[in-house]
Amino acid sequence: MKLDFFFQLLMSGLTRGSIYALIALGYTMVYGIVKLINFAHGEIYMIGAFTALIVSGVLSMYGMNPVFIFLIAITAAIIYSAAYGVTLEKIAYAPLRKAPRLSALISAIGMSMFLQNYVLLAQTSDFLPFPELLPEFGFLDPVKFIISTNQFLILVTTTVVMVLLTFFIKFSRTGKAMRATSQDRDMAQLVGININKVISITFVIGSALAAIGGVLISSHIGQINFYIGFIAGIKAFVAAVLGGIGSIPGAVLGSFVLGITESFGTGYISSDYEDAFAFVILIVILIFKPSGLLGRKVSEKV
Amino acid sequence: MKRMAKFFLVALVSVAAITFVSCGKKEAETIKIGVAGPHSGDLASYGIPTIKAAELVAEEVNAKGGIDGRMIELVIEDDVCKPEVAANTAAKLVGDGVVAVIGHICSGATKSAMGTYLDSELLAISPSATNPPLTQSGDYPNFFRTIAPDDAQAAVEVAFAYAQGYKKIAVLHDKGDYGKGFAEFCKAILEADKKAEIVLYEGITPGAVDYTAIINKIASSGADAVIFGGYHPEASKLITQMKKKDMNIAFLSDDGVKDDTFIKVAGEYAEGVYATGPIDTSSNPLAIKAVKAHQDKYGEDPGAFFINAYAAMLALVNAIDVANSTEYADLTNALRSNYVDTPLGKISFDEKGDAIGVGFAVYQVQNGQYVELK
Amino acid sequence: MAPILEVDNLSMVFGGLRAVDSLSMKINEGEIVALIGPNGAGKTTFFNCVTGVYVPTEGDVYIQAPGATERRSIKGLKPHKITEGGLARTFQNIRLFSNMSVLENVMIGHHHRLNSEVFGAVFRDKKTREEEEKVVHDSYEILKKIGLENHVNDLAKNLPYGAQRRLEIARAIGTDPFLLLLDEPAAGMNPQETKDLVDLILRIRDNEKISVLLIEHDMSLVMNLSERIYVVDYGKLIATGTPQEIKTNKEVIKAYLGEEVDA
Amino acid sequence: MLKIKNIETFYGNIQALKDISIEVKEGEIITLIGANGAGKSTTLMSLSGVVPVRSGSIEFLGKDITNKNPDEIVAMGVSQVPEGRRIFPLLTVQENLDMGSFLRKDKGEIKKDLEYMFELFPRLAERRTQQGGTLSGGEQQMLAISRALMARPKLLLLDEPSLGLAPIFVQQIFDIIKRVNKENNTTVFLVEQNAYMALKIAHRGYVLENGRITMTNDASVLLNDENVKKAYLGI
Amino acid sequence: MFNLKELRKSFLTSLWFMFLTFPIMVIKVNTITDTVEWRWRNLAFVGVSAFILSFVWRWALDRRAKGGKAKKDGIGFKATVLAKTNQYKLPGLIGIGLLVAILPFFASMYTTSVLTTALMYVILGLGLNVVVGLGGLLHLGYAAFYAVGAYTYALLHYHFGISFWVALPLGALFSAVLGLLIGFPVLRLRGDYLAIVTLAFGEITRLVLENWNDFSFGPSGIANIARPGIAGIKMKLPQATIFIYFIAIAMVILTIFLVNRLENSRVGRAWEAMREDEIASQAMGIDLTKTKLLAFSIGAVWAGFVGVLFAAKTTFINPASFTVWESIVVLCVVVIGGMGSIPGVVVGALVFTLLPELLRSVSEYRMLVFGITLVIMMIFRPGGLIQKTRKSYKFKKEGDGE
Repeated sequence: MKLDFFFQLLMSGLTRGSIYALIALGYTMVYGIVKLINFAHGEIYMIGAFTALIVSGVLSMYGMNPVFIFLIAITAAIIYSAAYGVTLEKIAYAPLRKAPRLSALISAIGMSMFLQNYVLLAQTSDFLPFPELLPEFGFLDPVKFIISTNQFLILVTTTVVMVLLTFFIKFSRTGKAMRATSQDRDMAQLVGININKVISITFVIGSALAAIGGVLISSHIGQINFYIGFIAGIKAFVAAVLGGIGSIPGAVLGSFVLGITESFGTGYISSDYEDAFAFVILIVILIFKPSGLLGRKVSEKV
Repeated sequence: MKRMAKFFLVALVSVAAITFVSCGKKEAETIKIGVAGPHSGDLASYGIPTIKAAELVAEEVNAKGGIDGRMIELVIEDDVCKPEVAANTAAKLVGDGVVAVIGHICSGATKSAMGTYLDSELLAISPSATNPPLTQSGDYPNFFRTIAPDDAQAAVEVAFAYAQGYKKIAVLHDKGDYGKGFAEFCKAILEADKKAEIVLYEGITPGAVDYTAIINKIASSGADAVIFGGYHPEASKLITQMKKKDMNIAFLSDDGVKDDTFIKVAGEYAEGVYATGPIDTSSNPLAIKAVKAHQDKYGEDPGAFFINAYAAMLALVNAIDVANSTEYADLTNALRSNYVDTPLGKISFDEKGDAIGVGFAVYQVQNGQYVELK
Repeated sequence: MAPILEVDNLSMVFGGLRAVDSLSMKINEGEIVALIGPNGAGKTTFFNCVTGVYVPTEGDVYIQAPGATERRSIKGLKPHKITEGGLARTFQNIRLFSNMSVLENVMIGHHHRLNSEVFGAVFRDKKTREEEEKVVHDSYEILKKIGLENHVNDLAKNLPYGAQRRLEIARAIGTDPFLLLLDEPAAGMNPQETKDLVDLILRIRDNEKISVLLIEHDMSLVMNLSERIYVVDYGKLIATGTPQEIKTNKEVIKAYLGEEVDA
Repeated sequence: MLKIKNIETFYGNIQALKDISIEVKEGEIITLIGANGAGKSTTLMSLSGVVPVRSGSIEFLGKDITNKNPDEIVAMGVSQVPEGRRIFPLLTVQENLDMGSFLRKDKGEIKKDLEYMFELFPRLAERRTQQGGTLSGGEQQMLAISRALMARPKLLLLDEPSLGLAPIFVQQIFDIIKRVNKENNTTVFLVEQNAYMALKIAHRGYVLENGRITMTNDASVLLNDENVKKAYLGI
Repeated sequence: MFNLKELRKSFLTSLWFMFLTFPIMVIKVNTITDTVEWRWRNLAFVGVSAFILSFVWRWALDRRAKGGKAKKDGIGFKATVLAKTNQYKLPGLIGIGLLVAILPFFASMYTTSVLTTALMYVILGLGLNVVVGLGGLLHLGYAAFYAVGAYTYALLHYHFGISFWVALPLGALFSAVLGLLIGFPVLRLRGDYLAIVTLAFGEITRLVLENWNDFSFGPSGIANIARPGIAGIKMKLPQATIFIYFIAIAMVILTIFLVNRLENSRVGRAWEAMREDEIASQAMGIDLTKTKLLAFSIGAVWAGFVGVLFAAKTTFINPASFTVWESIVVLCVVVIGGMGSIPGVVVGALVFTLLPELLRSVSEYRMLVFGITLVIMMIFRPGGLIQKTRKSYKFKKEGDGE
């Protein structure tokens, strides 16, 4: 029983961690390229979830097959999140590329407020039940108590997505261009990289990942409202910083550390301080590693 | 210098604008009644039904020629459920010359506003603020409510748990003032009675992306029942995930969950859930009338606390009528000494301000509906 | 007379790389000494070790202010403590307080010699007022000497390049040092500006009685100005001596000057 | 090949370039000399499209490239080695060179060019898999030049290739520039503070002072001009 | 401007936004009642507004790009020489002073109450300005200090009946101590890392208040906190409101005075130097540790003061008032007003708190407008409403010091 409990918590931590990772990757990629905390990233996640809700809501009225609904809904969520991400960048961040960091941060906060209230006004402030899009299938007895099919799907999807992303960044032409842009933007231009395109692609990928996270978790939790993005966003942001913002493996590691900390904290201590565990571990790690777990130490040239 | 001038101008204009906005026309003819609660933001759905209730009653009264020929005018102010905003909202209502206030909705906002009303000799009737000290502390003689306080509800809940024979109980809450307050009372009663063991007492985090950790914890605590203090969004997340894990533990909750939305959101997983709520008065003719009026006017079913707000408004109108006055002392006296027919039944108010005749019952979700258990 | 700065077998290791490899140096009062070497030879790292930006891995650094009777180690002290001890520096890539005025930049230099704290700031007692007046006056005097008196209220970032370099020196003088460490002071200056700089450094030495240690690539400046030269390559000292000696040192020519350019 | 006509460039309110006109013919090495802050780098950045030009026009191979995107300009055959080398520190030497050929599709030719670079700079071949940031200053300069050459530019812009390098490296770099110019017929636009070295290898030169061209002539003439001598050659 | 190319651009923008807003603006699915509502009118609305706004947007960006010239001869608050304004400054100040002094006797209690709230934000803004504007430390946990002040008074009052006036300095003191406690671990952190860690500290503080019932009474908060009085006189609400207003005014004046003095002192210079360049400031003999901690704790002092005042004004507090949004709002006040500029922060706070009150009638759209305003401000006026002007020094011998 004791060991069971341990594994249950571990799985729950991993599930959480995967979701954080999907969102945190967006933060970290954007940060890597434009050195900006995209505070509105959580809202992109929320918009993804809402789009999926709307699409599946409409489609289910026509009695479509759930698997198709799921596929169409998640595609729509990805497309729309990406579109919002790119538009967000064009409106709120592109004009501020040369501005001080704080200006861009405030602009991002403004956008976050705007998007929350946009969805609140255009849709509703109520929690809406989110259709169960993830197919349920039964695990055998001992496994069943440790991990649910939902959790399993979340873990698998996240892993696949992350492996794909890693390959993309490491080997593709665009991936290389992204890395080059993140290291020296002006120089990237001088070798012929269209940085506007690279920045847009970064926002597209980051937003698409957030949308996947949004759909998976909403389907798992079963309901959404306009505010889900803010909370998840802050957590993912913490995860990204924990791992070393700008570092892609860092974001993943940070997310899992965060997810597992929260899960074990809840399980063995108390869920009263669930959020506090996240923040405490962040502070502790940053005290000892001021640029995060895998962050590159930015030693300023003197 | 230009800068100074601009600064001066900005200050002047803002101040002037506010002054103008707040000093509206003053017609002694109407009776102004304040309606306060969250009308925007994430808690708006708890506040807006109260506006509608007040509007319906006011329209009806006005259609009959008002109270002694004086029309009712509603002054509606948003407090977003925030104490700091509620203090300003209260000041605004006082400044607008209302004779009484229907509201506020959240206990925290209510507490922060009541001080202002007390100093200005105004009374408030809340349809939803259930925090016990509001009436029991004696600090707010001007406070009334048409809903039973949390401790009364907790007592009903715990008694029901005993009756069902639960021995190990997990008490959870959503860390909010309502949910945690309710859970605290349940805990206190359980600890005092020693008839059942509290195997878990914890707050869950609203908005978390996953609840499996806490659910695993409930499972491993060996509880045979969960008492949850909080609102329906969290409750439906909990129950859904518990049921998906095939956990057959009884789920008991409070008035925040006794809401049809809960059943719709949680769907099939809601079956069998217990929740306490005000004694069912839906068969009360006045309640039927009120709901119908709402459906006619707004084309949908009323939302949370509508009936309580309707009752509060009726009680207030009646008090003004009976006392034939809008003075504070007369009104409070009238509220305490007269029974009035409302959708909640025949009610009056005790010395502390709690409604007499308003109580709690336990409901269970059966076939997709809340059914009162006798 | 004891040397005012004595560096004893100083080494700095990053990862496995010995950026500075047991380097020793002595500077006497009133000297102008140059430290030269190819790019990446460890010169700036050496500066950073001496001024406390890095804590050296091995070795020690001693200072003895002119007139002081004992030398003391400054190894491992925080940069501000070393500045208080009497060393001041400039930076290779200019690091001015860009959004503060020229005068304020120099006033910051005086920071550690002043005493007023929050109390003084709030109540502006007589002592504080006198102190402030003196700082403004002294800073202005320094700016006059450096030739920036017409820019007192300009933002540092709005100064022309050469003037920014000079302001860095002015700011360092503000700390009232006995030894000034200049990191490539002539970088980016045109020949006329470089010439003025030579005059300025000489004036600082002669009038303010401040000794100077400088890193520089501009050979004309180094040869004209310095009395002794240290040459480093790969973190190691490869030669030291007067400009004349260095010019003819084979080791130096090989490592540093390459084949003689027929200029 | 390149015609810069009366361009003016601003940073915010500050005018960095005033009425600059420069012409470069194919196969030439021309140099732009001037003190720090005179606007040399700005000229190159305006040329590459990184800094917008407010007025005037830039024509390359008969086409107007004023305020085109940097990547379009690179695609037309203009590559730049910026001041300070700007190696991608976390990419390997190989990857840095790959970035140089970012816009090219001819894989076979790219491979050939890569071999050519390793022949030009054998040091780079040794350090192929090393991260760019770990190279020494001189090696970085080599990498920066070969990265630019990987684009097979028709016009190579070089910004202060000698800056911060030991004299022994400076000589090497300048030899390479001459060689590239001769062997591949690559036109070179060289910006230098080391006026002496620059004028020695260049065909023609321009002198930039405070954002204005104050003099232009054959390099040999400038080299012997009294004013130039005084101001830039330190003689 | 209205040539074919521009029209095409706007048309495409309009199409894009129609596509973008289609699911959220047009379709309203209610999964509770299983209904779908199609709101095609919104689509037309979005299309038309996007078409028009895209012209405005491009025009504004274009104008910004041309920058300099337009600004110089155009409108704007910029004043270059501060010394010369002295002759107007005095009457101006007297005017404002008079207005401020008589206002509560004419305005309604509500106006006074709202103005008091605005004044509290002025003080919070000025306090945070010390940390962010002067010290350059991006601080997202300021609400925690505010909470410490409020809880200091509320708890001391509840347990020991301590009066407002005693609590005021105590609140500031405790807040400053917390500032030091938070300051220590974050000494090595910079920029975004500092921001997230301060945010974490702020949230931890709130979570403790929320969960530690025995200490803080948890989410149900503390009620019946006494309003401030003098010499035991119990005031009626209208008087008390006016009294609190004047306390706030006094505190604002004191704060402006103090911040101004600090700014123009050795301490203030050190803060600014630290903001500009930490390494250089150390090399110039500034003790970074001390300077940073001082900035944190001095900034916290004002939050502590306002916290006490806040508790006294609302008479009820609970942890919900001290969320991360509160910290963000104060940060916005500082940035919108103009970092490091005292009049800027004052105006920023007034705009930030009074504007939403004015927009009450369209309260639903309040936050929406607010969000977009932040974005627009940052793009078109990044220095804030009133930019900081530096003190200029004059030297006699020079003739004209400039």
